[in-house]
Amino acid sequence: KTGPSEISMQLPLFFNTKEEDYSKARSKRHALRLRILQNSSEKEE
Amino acid sequence: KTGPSEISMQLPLFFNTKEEDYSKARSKRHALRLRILQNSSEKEE
Amino acid sequence: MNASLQDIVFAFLQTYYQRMSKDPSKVSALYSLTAELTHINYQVEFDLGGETLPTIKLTGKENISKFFTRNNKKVSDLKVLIESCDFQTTGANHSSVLILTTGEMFWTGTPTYKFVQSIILTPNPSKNDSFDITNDVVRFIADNLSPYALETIET
Amino acid sequence: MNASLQDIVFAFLQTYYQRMSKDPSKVSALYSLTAELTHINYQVEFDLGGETLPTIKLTGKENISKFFTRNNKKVSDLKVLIESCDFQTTGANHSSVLILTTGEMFWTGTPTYKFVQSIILTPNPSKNDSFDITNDVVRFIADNLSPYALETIET
Repeated sequence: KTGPSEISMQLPLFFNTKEEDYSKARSKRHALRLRILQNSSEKEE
Repeated sequence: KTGPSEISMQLPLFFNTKEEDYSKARSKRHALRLRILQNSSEKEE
Repeated sequence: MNASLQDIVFAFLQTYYQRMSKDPSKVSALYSLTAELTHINYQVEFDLGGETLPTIKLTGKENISKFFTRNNKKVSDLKVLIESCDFQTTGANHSSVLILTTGEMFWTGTPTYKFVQSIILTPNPSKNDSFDITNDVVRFIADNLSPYALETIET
Repeated sequence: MNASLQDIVFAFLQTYYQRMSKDPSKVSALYSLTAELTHINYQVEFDLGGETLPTIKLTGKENISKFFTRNNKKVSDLKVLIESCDFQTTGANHSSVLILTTGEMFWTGTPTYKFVQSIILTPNPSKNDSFDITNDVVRFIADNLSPYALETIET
């Protein structure tokens, strides 16, 4: 937590989006990450 | 690149370390990341 | 500062993002005349497979106004998750505020992009109890997941 | 500013990190009397399995001096890779400098930790052509690699 008074700012904070939209965008990022890690481990074999 | 004149500041910049030390610390982070991703994909199965 | 610093920072973030979503052409009104802005370069096609997005640097309220108006479609579609928010007082007699946020940004149909943002709010000389944005810097952060290949430095 | 802004920023980074490595007790000399610092909380045991490190907030040159002196062993062992460095002018007649860096930090035997740092340099009134650090904020950035679990919000 960063500020002295906790009342107003509860992190994480969503702006202009709902959690479902975020979760969709986040799973797109997750898929890209898995691909990168699989490529890099194939290179090592 | 960020600044107008390129001469002085070539990114990335190492401070107080050699590339070998960085590469060792980075592979420690890589191992931790692989473990997290393997755990999360096991959970999904 | 009567309102606590955190309340000022929180109120600012709400105004800043609400205006982007509701009326991008009004965003530049938040900036000082000679403000400096480093923001997403909306003129460049987004690389949906990449980890970061390019940024562009603008100086002055007029250029900032043109920027937000010209890119109003993308600006109003911006969605943000703020994960951390640090702030300190700064400037003449500590009356300005330095804000450092980290989080993730995305638009309809894109993956999330990790970013960090530093903003300075300076008291508006003509309207007391209100602030202008004098500095606003966005930087995207790559995951850098692939293992670090020691560049073989050709000597 | 005769020297280009980038040269000022680069010279500052060299001084800042060299002093941490060579003589941590001299680091506080770089700060203004009422500077604000948010830095690594060296008093807490490092979680080598974690992705971020806790930070601590200090105000005033004296507290900053105690902080760097008390933790001089860890401070002098700090190693840093700067991946990006943005900067803008700020403050009264744009004579101050806002710096935003991102990169990775580590110490002997630890993994790398991703961080962002925002620093404000303000002209030192008594020594022209030299700057004081008035603000210095470090924030660590988690990878957040595991897929996002939609919290089932109990209504």
